Amino acid sequence: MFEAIAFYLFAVLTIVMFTITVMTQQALYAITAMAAGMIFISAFFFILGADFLGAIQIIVYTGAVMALYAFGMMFFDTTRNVVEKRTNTQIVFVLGVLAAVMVVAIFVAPIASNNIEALYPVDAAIGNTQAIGIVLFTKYLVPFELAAVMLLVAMIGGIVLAGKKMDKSLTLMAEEDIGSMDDSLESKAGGH
Amino acid sequence: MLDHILSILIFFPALAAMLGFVVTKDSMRAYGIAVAFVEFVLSLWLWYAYDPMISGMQFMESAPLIKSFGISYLLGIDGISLFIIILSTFFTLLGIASLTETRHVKNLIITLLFLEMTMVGVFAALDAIVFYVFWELSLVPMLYIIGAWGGALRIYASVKFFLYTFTGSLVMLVGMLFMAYFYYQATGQWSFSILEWYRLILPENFQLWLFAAFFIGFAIKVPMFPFHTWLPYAHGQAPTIGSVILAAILLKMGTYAFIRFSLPLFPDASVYFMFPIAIIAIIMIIYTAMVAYAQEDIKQVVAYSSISHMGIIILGTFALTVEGVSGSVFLMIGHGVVSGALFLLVGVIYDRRHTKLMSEFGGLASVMPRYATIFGIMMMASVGLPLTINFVGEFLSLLGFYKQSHMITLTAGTAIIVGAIYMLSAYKKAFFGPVTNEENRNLKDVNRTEMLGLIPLVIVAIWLGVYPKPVLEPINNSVESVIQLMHDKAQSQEAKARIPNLSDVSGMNSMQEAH
Amino acid sequence: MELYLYIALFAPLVGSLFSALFGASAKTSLTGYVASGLLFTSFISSVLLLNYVLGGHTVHVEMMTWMATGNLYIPFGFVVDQVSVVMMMVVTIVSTVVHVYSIGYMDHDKGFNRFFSWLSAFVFSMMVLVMSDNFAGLFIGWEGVGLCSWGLIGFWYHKESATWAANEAFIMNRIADLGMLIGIFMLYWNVGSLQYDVVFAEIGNLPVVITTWIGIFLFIGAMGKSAQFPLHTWLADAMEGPTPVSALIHAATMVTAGVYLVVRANPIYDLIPNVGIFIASLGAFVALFAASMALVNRDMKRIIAYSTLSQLGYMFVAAGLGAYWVALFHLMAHAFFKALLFLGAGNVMHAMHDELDPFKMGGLRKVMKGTFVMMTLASVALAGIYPFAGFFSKDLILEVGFVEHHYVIYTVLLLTAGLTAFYSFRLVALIFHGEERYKLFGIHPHEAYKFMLVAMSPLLVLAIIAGSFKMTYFQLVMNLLPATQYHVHNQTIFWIMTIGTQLFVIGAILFAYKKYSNWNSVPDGTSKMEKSFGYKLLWNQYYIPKFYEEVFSRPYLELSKVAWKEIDLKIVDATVDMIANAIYKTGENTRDIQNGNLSTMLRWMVFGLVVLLALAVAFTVGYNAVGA
Amino acid sequence: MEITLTHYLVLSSVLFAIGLIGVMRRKNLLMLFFATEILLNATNIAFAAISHYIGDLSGQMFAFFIIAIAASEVAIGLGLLIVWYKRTGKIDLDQMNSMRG
Repeated sequence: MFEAIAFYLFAVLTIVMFTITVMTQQALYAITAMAAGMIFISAFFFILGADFLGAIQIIVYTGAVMALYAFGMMFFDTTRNVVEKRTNTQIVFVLGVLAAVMVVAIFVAPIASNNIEALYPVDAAIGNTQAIGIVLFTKYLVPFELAAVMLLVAMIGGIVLAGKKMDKSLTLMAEEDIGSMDDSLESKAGGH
Repeated sequence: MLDHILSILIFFPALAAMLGFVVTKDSMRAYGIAVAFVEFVLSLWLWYAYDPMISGMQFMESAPLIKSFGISYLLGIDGISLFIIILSTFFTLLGIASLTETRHVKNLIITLLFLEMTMVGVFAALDAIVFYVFWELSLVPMLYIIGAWGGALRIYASVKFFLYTFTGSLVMLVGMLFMAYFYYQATGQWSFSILEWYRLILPENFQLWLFAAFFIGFAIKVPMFPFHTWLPYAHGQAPTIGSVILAAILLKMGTYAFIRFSLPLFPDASVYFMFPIAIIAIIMIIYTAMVAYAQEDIKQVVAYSSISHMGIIILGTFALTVEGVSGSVFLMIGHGVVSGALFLLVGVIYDRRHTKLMSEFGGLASVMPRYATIFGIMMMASVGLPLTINFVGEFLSLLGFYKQSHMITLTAGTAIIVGAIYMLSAYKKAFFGPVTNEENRNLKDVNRTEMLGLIPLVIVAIWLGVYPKPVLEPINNSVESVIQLMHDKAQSQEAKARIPNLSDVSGMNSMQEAH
Repeated sequence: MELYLYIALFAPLVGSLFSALFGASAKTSLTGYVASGLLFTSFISSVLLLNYVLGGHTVHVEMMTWMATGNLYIPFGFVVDQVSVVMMMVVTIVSTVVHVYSIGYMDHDKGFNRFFSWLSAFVFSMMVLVMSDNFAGLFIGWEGVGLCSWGLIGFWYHKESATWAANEAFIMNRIADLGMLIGIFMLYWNVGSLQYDVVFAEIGNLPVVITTWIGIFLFIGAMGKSAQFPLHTWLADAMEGPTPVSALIHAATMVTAGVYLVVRANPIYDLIPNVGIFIASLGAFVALFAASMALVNRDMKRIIAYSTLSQLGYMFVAAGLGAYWVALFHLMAHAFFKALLFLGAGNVMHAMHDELDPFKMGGLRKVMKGTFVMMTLASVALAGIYPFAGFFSKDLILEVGFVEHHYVIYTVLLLTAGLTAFYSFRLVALIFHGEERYKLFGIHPHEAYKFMLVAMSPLLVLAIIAGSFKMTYFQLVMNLLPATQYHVHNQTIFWIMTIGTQLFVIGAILFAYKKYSNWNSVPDGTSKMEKSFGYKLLWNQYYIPKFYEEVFSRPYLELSKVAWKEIDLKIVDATVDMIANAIYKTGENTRDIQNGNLSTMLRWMVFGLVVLLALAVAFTVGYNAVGA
Repeated sequence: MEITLTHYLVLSSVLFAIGLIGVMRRKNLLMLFFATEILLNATNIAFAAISHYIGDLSGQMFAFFIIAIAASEVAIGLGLLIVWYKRTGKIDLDQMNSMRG
């Protein structure tokens, strides 16, 4: 009984939050609404018994991603409200809804004909995190390592792209300037 | 030497053209004439060595190209293709000899020699793919001639000409591939040689579809009624030499291909489609004649007149009688000579006045008497006066088709009336009446180079009108073998009745109306 | 004998080619003499052939093959038998006279050489027409004659009306030639060959319906060439050409080619009497129709042209009723006096500085004595007064009509005889008698050159004595044409008939003389008679030329313009360009998919996604439905 | 009443639709990134729900990897965005049409 109430409560909240992020003119409202939305999604995970997933969602998504966005937003002058040229919005709505319906139809179809059997049965005995741990490090070990490498690459990429020289973009400068830049760096001791 | 004469005939002009790039600009014309002359002499030697009594293919050459699919470089000529080859070499020689074009003469002559190769190639090829290759190649030089040396709308005209014919030939290619596939199915091994295809008897509905595929390719080239709109533009914009070669030879590829491909390969389909095509032919004859009558530009009159004559040729071809088909082959040569000459004549007046509008001329007969007489002779030939070359062709074609149906021949016969109407009115507007336009008063008469191009054509037009036997006999023998082949291959009863059986010559007086 | 045949045939061609060489250059009278000389040799060889044929045998020679495909074999074959030798005589005599005459007539004309080349070419094609031994050879001559008449009518090509008339003549002949062509095709496919002898032997065992159709189609060809009813307007307009042309072509030779065809193909027409009746009745109608038009016409040459048309009607009546030898005899006699009449008219025209209206002349007998005598005698012969040729040939046709019990045709022909007498003497009276009206216009006429009158004299002699040949001519022609003698059995009716016609004709002549001999005013269209409906009807030739103009030529021109502007450009061409544009347009619209605007690209992406998903769902649902 | 899988799927499809609308509507690139985040989360919910209802952990594993990918994607995305911002001074979507067809 409680589960249903929780589900509907969170469902409504997430939908409202995300519509705000999509519809608002103000960048700040958008980012705050999205962060709230992320939290409510993690709530769903908990409802569904995927506690570890919920935790990860909060930490990674709302924590790291939102932080990054916030940081990014500071950088761009997003204080002014974002005026956007609206073009034939109704196509957008129609397409969106259609796509959603299609996706659902695809998802529902296999389950409705219930011919899928569980590959890794989840038994209530072992805790969710423990079970995830077992599966993660046995079957999905390779993808796990790959994900790790990917994250590392992403991190380095982020640093290079958004490196210290905010005004000088490494990708634009010719080879020799980059060389000369290092010695000028020492001379000026600290960009800005 | 003799058994490779066809390959020499095909590739000699092309090699000479390649060499032509080296020749200096001002001696290019002499070089061109020399090459064309040698080529013409070779083709005359071909005619001399040709034995009219044999009805099959002569001077056969075969070399495997793609063995796995049975595509071989197969050449050979019989009565039907012999004279069109001679006509093409003759016209290239005349064209280059009487060339009054001044812009980039060097490139023009090279393109013409290259065009000559493709023309001779089409008529000598007996392998479907080789035929197709030359068929497509002939479009390219023509595209340049119209595109580079043409009039104001030349780009539009040349692109339209190229694309229109090209799409048609693609459909034809599909037909050929299917035909080869059926041959493979029937006999177990691939072959694209037409002679082997002749021995293949296809079921009726396959024949219909394949006939339709080939028909579209050829109909656009002929050009038949609904597909003819590229011709007035092509002629309107082409330089004189371009129009001459286009009218004299390139239009004949379509009708020649009908006789070489459609008739013998699909006898039942030909009989099945005979009446619809006859209706189209009648529309071609009368409708284009009326359009020609309404023209203001003399070159368009001649262009539409050649469509009208092609209508009679198509009618003769689909008469499916020996007289009809040999008449249409003869008319191809006749029309080539006459329309080629007419375009040369139009070129003569165009070089002087740089306009083709008949309203600009008037009373030229008194200013340029020699020009008027030659134009008069050619006009009378085009109208189909007896003792001229066209009459023999038209008479036989209409005679041939009379056996199939009276009414259609009667309506098609009006060709001689509507033909006379537009030709005479054009002649009257241009030549008779007082000299109204001041510029016409002191125009020079036909000069030596133009005469060089025109006199041989006048001689041929009258000689073949009075004594057509040397040309008509080989054509007749080859056509008899084609008709006999069709009669034996025909399966449906109606086809058997329509196509005369030549073996029982006694059948003459039992020749009641089949229709 | 073959040599003479070839000389008779090719002499005119040589003459024509010789004078064609000088075509462009100025007048050299040499061409005139050479052409006339060659024509004379052709005449001499024809005479030699005549007495050879009179000796009872014919000449048949085959020069070379012309067309030979399949079972068709057409040679250039020539035959000189009774019928063709008569025609050869007529053609050569008249053309020799006309050639000599035109040396004088055309001597001031710039195109003198060109004229002679066309005239000799005409005689050559007429000889081919007459001497050929198969229908295809006949057709060569047929169209060759048409070509030369086009050349000669439009000889003065700077005159707009002349060229228009030339084109009209050629096209109208072409319409008839189509009929003839179809007739030839029918002959070939039913008989297997076009040679006269084979055809006439084989024609018997063809079904009657086919023979009827062949007869009709061949007669259509004859109708066009001899300007019978529906296709007659070109003959009157053909008077635009020089007068010797009218004399040779539109009086003696070309127009009679139609009669020659019917006479030559008599075995065919014998089998189909009902077509014969039709020909006869059409002939009678044309006779009356043309005579009526001649009554009011005010152009000297057109009056004579209408009289030719009317006499042609007579000939077709005779041929239609099966009296072929009578038709041929009238053809011969008529050729002589009609050519004479035309040449006389030519003299008058020259004297009057090309003035044609008889009302503007008058009293020329004092100045042009010779021409006056010749034209009067020719008109007397035309009217058919006793000693002259006309009586023997024309009245014979009346007898044929009477004996064959076609009383309607007989009365029509009798009435036309009267009309002929009236209008020919109206013409003579107006030109030569009465008050010199030409003085009002300041013209001082002079007689033609002496040698021209001498050249015309043989025709005059023949016009008078031609009647006497009737018996020898009948023996000659008897062994080829059906030789039925036409005699009214009881003498009384015979005498009443002949004397009656003579009196009727003489009465008409006197009436014409009384009415027109002392005419003093030039009518300018104001008099009551000219306003009457009948006069206007006849004046405009029953409004037929206007009818043809309105119903045929103008709509054809409009239709052609429509065909070109609307159909060719707007429909056929437009569809082709439309297909090309359609392809071009789709290319154009889809171009903005790659226009770099990310949001549109996103939308297209989502659109693609939706379409794919829809397909996936449709197939799975469809698959299940099919599977279930 | 009992929450069945279809509820979750309906929810995830609604969120997916919102994300899609966001993606298509936004001209500002940053906002566009937000919308992509929403898309990813919508799928996560669906994965989690399905793995819960059919009792199979691989669903959640998948969700994990999606989160990993999302994180790295954001990092790179923002980095690129910053570079783009430096060059053009604006992050409006319509400016980016140098790759025009």
